[in-house]
Amino acid sequence: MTFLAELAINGALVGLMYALVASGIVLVYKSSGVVNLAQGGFVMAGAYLVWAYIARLGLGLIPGILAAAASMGALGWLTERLALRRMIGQPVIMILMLTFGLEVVLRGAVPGALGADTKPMPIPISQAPVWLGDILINRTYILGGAVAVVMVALLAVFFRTRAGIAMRAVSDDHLAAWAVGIPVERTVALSWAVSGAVAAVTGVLWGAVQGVDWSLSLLLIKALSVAVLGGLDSLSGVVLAGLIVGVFESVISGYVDPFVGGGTREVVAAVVIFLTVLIRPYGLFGREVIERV
Amino acid sequence: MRRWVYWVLVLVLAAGLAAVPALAQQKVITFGFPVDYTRVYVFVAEEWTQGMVDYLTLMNLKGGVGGYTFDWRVVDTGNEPQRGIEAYERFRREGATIFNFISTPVSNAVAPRAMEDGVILLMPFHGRSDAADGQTFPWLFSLGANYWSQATVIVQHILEAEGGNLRGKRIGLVHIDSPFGREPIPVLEELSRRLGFEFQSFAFPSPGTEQSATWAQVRRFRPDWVLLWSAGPSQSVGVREAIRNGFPLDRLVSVIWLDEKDMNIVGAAQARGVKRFEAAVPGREHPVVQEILQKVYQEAGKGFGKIENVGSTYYVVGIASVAPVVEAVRIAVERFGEPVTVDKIRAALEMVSNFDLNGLMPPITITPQDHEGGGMGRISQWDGSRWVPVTDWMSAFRDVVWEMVYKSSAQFRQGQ
Amino acid sequence: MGRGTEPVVRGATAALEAVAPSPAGFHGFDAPTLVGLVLYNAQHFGNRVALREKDYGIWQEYTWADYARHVVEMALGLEALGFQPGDALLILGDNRPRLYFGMLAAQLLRGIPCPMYPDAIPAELSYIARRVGARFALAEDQEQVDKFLSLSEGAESLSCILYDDPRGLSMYDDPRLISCDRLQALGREYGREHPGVVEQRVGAISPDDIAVLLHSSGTTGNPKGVPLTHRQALAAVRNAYTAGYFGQGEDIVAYLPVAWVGDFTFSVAAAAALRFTVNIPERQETVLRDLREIGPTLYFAPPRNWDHMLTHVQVRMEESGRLQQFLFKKLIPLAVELERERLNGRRPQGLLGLWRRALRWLGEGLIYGPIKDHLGLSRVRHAYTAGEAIGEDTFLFFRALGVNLKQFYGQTENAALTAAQTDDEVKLRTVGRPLPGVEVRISETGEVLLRAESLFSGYYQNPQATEAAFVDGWFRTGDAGQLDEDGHLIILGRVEEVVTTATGVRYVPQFIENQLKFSPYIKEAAVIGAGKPYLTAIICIDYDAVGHWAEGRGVTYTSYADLSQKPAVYDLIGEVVRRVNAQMPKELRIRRFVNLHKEFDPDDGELTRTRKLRRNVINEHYAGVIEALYGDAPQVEVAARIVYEDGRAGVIQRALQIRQVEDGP
Amino acid sequence: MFYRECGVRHTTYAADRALAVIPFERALLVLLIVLAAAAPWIVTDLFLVSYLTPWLIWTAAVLGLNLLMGWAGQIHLGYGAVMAVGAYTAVHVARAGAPFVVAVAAGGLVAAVIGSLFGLPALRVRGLYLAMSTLALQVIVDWILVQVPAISGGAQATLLVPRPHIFGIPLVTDQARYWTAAVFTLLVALFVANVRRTDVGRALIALREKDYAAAVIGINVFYYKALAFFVSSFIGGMSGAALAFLYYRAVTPEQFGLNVSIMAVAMVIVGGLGSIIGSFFGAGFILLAPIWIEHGLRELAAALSVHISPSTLAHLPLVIYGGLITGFLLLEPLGLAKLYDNVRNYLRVWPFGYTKK
Repeated sequence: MTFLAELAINGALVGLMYALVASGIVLVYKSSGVVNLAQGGFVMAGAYLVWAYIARLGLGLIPGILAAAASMGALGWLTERLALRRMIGQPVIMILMLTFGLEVVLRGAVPGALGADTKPMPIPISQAPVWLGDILINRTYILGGAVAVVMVALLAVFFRTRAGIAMRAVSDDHLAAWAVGIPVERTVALSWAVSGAVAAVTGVLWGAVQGVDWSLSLLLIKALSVAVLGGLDSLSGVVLAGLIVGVFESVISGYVDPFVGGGTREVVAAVVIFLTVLIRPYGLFGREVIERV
Repeated sequence: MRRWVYWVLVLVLAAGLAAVPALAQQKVITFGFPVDYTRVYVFVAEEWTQGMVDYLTLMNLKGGVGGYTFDWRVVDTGNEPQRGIEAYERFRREGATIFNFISTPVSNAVAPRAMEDGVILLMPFHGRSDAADGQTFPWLFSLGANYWSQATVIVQHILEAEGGNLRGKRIGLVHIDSPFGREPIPVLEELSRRLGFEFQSFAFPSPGTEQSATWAQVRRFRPDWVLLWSAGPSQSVGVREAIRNGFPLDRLVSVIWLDEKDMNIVGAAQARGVKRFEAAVPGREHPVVQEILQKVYQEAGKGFGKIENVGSTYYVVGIASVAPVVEAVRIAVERFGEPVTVDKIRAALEMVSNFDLNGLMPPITITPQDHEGGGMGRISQWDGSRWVPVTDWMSAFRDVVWEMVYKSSAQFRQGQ
Repeated sequence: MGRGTEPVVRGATAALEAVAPSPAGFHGFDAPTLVGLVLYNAQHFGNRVALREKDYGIWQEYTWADYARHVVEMALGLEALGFQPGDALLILGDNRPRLYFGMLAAQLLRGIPCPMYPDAIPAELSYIARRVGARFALAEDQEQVDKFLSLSEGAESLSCILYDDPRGLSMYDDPRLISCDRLQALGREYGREHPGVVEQRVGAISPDDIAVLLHSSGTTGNPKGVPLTHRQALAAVRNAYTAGYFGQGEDIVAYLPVAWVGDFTFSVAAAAALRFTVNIPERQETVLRDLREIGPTLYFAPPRNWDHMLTHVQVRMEESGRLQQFLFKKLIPLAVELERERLNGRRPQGLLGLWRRALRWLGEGLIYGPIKDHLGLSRVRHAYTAGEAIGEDTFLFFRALGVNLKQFYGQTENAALTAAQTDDEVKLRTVGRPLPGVEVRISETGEVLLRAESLFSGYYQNPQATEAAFVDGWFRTGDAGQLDEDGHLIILGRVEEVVTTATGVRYVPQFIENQLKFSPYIKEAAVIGAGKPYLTAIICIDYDAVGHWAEGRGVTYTSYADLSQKPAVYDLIGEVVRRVNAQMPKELRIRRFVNLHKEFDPDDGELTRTRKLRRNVINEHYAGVIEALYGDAPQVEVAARIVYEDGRAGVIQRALQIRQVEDGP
Repeated sequence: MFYRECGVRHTTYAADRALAVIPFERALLVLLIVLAAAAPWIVTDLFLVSYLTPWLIWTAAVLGLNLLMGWAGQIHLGYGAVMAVGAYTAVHVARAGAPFVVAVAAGGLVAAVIGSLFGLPALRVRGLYLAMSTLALQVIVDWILVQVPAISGGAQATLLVPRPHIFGIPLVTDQARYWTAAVFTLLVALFVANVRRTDVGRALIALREKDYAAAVIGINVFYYKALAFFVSSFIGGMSGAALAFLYYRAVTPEQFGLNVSIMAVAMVIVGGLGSIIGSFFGAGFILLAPIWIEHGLRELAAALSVHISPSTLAHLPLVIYGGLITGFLLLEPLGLAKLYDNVRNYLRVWPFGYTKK
């Protein structure tokens, strides 16, 4: 039982961290209907920047993270400004491919400039375990899960602000938003900037878990799964989806692995996605017929 | 804007296309190092290649071997087989006769070609473990303990640490879920039958940056020893999970892929006690490394990479993986005379005997049957700042290893 | 015979032997009738393509066997409906295979095919219908059927209206309507019931039967009927063939009106005698595009079409890329220069000549060839123009491209073929030598007189006109002309067009008008001056060319009328007028001109259907403008009468600018 | 300039829709085929082995994917898995002693069956959701490949591919392999080109535009979607097998991983959705550009004697390559095929600036 609980709790926390990556995707999707395949690259770049600001420039931890978040926000804004805005009206698959191209650029530019070898994320989290009775919980995950919840909550609050409401309006209907005087382009750019900043924070957490190198960009796949499962345009959906994916992966692989003698983790996630799509085609909380293919 | 992009494209592609293979010069032996700089082997490629190239540079600075100097071609393959094949075909036409891809998928994909073309393919610590079988794979050379040998050496160390009796002990294998990660399983199963320990494997999927569920299972197994079988970022994650789960680190033994940087990511102090398999002596004390530092870096300024890398774990692996070839060239000139051809080098490689580069690596003896060279290695331990050897060079359970080798190579021959 | 399973047609072939006994030599001249030639072709060349029509997006082909079968079936159908020898068959519509079949079917029955211009108005139709006492009519489609049905006066005799395209006609219940499909079905049935009838009919045709009844364009008054017999039509073809004017088996385009003599001579007579493949475009609007697909080997177009093509090329070149424009501007003048020298008998000499020839060769690949290809002219062996004088620029441009463009001269009365330039003797100002078999003489008054086997024998039921048209057995063409020292004919204009100003200066307005119209910006021009102290002009700008020119200079405009009154446009046209003036003697210079707010329009009677000016109409319509041209006012108010689509008429007031270009003597 | 269209007329609809209606293009096609056949004597064997052969086979694969993505409008992120199924099936069948052609066909067939499973979600979802579910299936297939040693070939997870024979003639030389690949790709290209011209092709296009609308006009959406997945997977499977036999000569799971699926999609998009010639361009670009950029940069750095650390030098090509993908999409969202079309149109209307109809 404790085994199950431990798997479930750790899984849930990891799932929340997935959800944090996915929230960056959702944010952009909500405002512009674009799925950003470069979100993994953003996370990696964010982590690299945090590392560089702290280890190379000697900034403190918090200033380093803030500076990185600001830089990533600028990068997100520039991405929208220079690339995505020119693709308005193109088929979804083209825009997907464009963001994929960005991902490739980031994966080359960032490690190429800052060094490809794995770097430690200089945040002081003790490796000592947190014991909850017999249950062991990873401190980084606790922090990660907490940050994820806070960030998603902040984002939810953000959507109640003026800019946030504008963003929701834009997500509903570009033209109508335009008609009532909402600066659609600026709003979309803002969502990219926020998503960039979120990626920086995500990068810190995941960098602390696995070290900083190019493989952070691989988080994209997991984040994409979570986002789709959640329904792509729902923040609460993303949180729930993250929890589901995290818990299922953890629990099922915990019980099944010994029998099949292999890591079933990814397959479990894949099966979850596959079944969801078959049963609930638009994710858990997604609006129906929102795809624009 | 539009034109600018077109021109860049045209220029770069044209330059790539126009890169005409230069004819090999006289009395030069060319190595091909199409390695994975950008993907899975990022963690090792830079230092390893640097070690290989710096050693060859040193040889050149010292006037070459038997009148022969060395040349090399380096390119990134991104761990993609088709890019590896392209680089192989290109470098081969540029005169390269000895290859090291530092990538298992690429090495394995190129192996059939190399054997057809008669080109030496080095596979130290990657590629096919059964390349040890020189009869089946005349052109492939492991030149170092393959993963089966590494597993036996580690078990031998555990056996010694436990006072020669493993009956009733539990040994777990935490491995990445890939062919590489699963490779030691049959050996460990065989050894568990022989030595009476209980064995269980725990897989985590690639890229292995999230192992909490795996380690929860490990904890349930309550192992006495854990073998860590992965590479790259997942290694530090694994060590961390071990720490968190309260597993004693001096009972955690890693495959060869664990180095100083991994320890720093975990936290150099926190990681104290972790053990690993070692196939070359890290550090800058060894005379050869000293010589490289002095001649290649300080005097000639021809170092291939960052000077900080010199003497790192993977750097010395690099030296150890070309040194026997250089030795073979020396033997070829001595025994077969000029001109030295790839066939002669191959034959000479099989005559390399008890070569240990003044103690930088375990003594290696290659025969036409044994392309692994004895499968020796040692266990070292992280003392918080550096790796300290805890055993001598050794090999163990050779019969188990060879059984695996022959089984696997037989399978290969079947498909031929 | 291709599809000779049908007894009707098999019967016809037997009878044919009697009509066209000997294919020795050039068979066309041994077989004296057109319909006989078609049947001959069907027998000997049954699988060759005779007609091609673009329909439903592809080229539907008719072999000679198909051709003959359709002709015979239609003829028998007509006979079944009571068509008698001497009956006229009115034919109305754009070029369609069925219309040609119908023409030959009428010939087979010794009837009189009477093709008419498809844009003819009911008044014209009823005049002709009354003159020929037509009982049968063949219409292309609903539009033309409607015209026949609307005829009341003069067409009481019309008892049977055949139509080709049934679209839109299913609900018509007029008993006179019969579809061609039904007609042919009737014909097949009739043929079965009357075996041997085809042979009889074929045997009965005489070469001196009327093969077609055309109507002269009638610049003045009502049209006059011009009957041409088989013998005359074929003689014209022979003359042209002997002169190397036609080859055998040419690919030609049938896009000019069926009622025009040229179409009859080319698409029916020559096609039958020389086994042309006649290609019919999908619609009038698609002619240019279809032309490219056809790639004719023999191509005729009136000068205005050539001008239009040149304008088209120039306009599109202006919109083209810099490289293309550069090449065009370098290579075209070179080719034009070389061609001019060639026509003047000079060949490029020396190194420079070699260099220019090399450039010419290069240009063929880069510019000339592609342009010819776009225009559909790359396979043309013979290209002709006639009807009026062609501008030197246009003429030289196409010859420079490598199109063997030549002029010829003819009239309806002589089956269109009187004189033509030959390959070796192309002179800019002449229309070439009279064809072999045609005698040409210039009367004392300067009028061109003709005598030829191809010449018609007299106007249809109009002895008065016939009397007036002949003098001593010579036909009076009504054209003023002269023969040069090489025997080439130079046409100056219509005899009656020679006009005299108040100061006694004689000139041919058309000649000056043509000079003006050689500019791409001027579509029509009327030079005024008869009985006036000096010359003035009414100009109709070319909407496309000037509009494009205006767009290139940022001149905004809303309509033709608006554009025509822009000062910048006046400057542009003024420049053209000045250039023409520069080539004229002082007393023939245009002093003032006006840009008209609309084009001259055949529907208003200002132009004939062949787009010749009707001066009297113009003088009448624009009396106010003309008056102002001879005053001092800088502008004039016009009351423009316009006819709406629904037939109502309205009046619009407009102010037209008048521009002075030349001071008085 | 070279396109001469005067006198090109069609007397049947079949001729009107022929593959190459303009004589120049027909000549070009013949020339290309002749050049392709003569390639072994024209290009260096490095070029033949390293570029032409894989490029052609990849093109065949991309044509299959393009059939699905470009014509039927279904996104597929698991094409690599389909190719893997084809490759592994073919290799196992061949190892069991079947001839090469049979093995490839078997690979295609099994891939088609399994690939049709990928299409199951397509019956319910479109766009991103379909992308994700196919991606999920890619993960599942990958996992099975790696997990089952009987499939992947034992501990080394490398299966040596038996030497292919065609009608008893062993394909040992590089030339023979190349020719086989060329013929294979030609056949696939002809097939796909002809599918486009049939009612099936038009039904697929209707599906792509709007499947509801297609259903309304009487197209059996279910059937055609399944058919599209089946046919595309069949081609993908055969291409995977061809890659294994004619190029890799040994199969490993890495040869058909998720990155390969993404690469295939990139080939389709960069080449141009729904374009046959674009498939050739896209495959060539995505496959060869990274390689040539890499070598090009290396040569440039050497020529300019700039010392760049090997790791940085290895990452630069990624930047350029990703930048090119991005740049192309920004400048020419319709892909390389559109670029080709631009050139073609430029020459077709030469010396004019545009087509006026």
